[in-house]
Amino acid sequence: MELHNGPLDANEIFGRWLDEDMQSNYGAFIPFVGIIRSEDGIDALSFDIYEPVLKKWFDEWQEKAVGRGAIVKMAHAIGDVPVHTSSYISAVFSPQRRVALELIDEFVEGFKANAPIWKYDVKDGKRIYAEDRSTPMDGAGLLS
Amino acid sequence: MELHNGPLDANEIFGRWLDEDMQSNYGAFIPFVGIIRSEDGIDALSFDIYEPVLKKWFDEWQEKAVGRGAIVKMAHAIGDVPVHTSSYISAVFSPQRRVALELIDEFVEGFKANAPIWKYDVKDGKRIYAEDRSTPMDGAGLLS
Amino acid sequence: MIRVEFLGPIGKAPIEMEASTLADVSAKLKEDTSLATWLDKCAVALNDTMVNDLATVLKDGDKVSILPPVCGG
Amino acid sequence: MIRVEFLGPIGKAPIEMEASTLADVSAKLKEDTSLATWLDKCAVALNDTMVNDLATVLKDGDKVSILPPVCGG
Repeated sequence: MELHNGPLDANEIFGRWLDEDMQSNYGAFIPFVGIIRSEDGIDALSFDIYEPVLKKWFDEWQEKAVGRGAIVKMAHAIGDVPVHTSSYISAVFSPQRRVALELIDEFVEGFKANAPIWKYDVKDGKRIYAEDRSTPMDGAGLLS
Repeated sequence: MELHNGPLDANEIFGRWLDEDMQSNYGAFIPFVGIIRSEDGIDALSFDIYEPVLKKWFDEWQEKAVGRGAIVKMAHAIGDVPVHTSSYISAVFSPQRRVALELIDEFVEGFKANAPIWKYDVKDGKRIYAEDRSTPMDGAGLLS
Repeated sequence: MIRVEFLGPIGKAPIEMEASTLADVSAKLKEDTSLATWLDKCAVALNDTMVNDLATVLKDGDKVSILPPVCGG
Repeated sequence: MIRVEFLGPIGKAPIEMEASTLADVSAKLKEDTSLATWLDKCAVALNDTMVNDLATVLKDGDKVSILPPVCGG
């Protein structure tokens, strides 16, 4: 798992991850590259991350993946990410095609629901919490 | 759709495809990279392709993808591909995460079942049809 | 005359024949013992479009391709 | 004393309090009107591990994190 200030260099990350595990005898490598769309007049999205909980979340996923003979990788941007650049890349290496396709889906959806990352629209220099697109994490409401 | 003699340069293809559509306002880019596993003592896999039917197959998929607001891309190797190198890359660009994840799964599985490509194990310089891993195409048996 | 091509691992040279439908092609290919293990597993394309109907009418110069089981990727 | 941190968009400075369980923390935070719209949507971590039980016992120096709705990617 790696965090970068500002947009991700998708080419560099793809090439490095492939180099790391091209010789590890996996049969399928599936990266998911998230790109900031231009919509609603935004200039960028911006992200806060709580790294200690994210790291634990990721380590649990890595354990799940290894239990299925696979591995996962993840990179995310911190701070502002302009439209048409990349904020998020996750990936799966697996011996089998089916495991790889199922795992990338579960990993990306699990990430959306429970990775401790907060998103803001950047418009006219202002940073506005993307509340309507955000999801309460598992266990939300405990203290209410 | 592109065909290459011998193993694919996954970095070059990933970077080029990303350049082509990074500015097209898609939110998700998912490549599937197929890598030759070392197993059963093979040195390489080898592929025959019937390009005219593959092209039609691909064009029909492109139409389906466009109907869902997405696009697909595909590269495949012809001839020998040594273990731990890449033979096949397909990819989806889509505005939405869900469409991208579902489409890459359908596209890769559809490819496995109906792309006119024949696979051979390369062992001790011999090319042996991978009959037990091959699937009759839709409509097989028409002339029997 | 139409031309029949055998793709991939079948490893058989193309043949030409008179045939007015795919059913005629089927009848002629069934006489060829070297194809006995292939025909029930093979799909068929007519001029590079996949076809599913034995009644398909053929015309002079048509190309019929015989496609054995596939495994790309 | 334990420390309570408010993450992401809540935008509230950390506070310290006496509390022997998470139920105590809940009771104290409910008195803070600036958190009224947040508590029912927020999850909780104790020393960076997610927790789900109000009876969880706290000890001196513990860190309780309040995590609002997320949207990575």
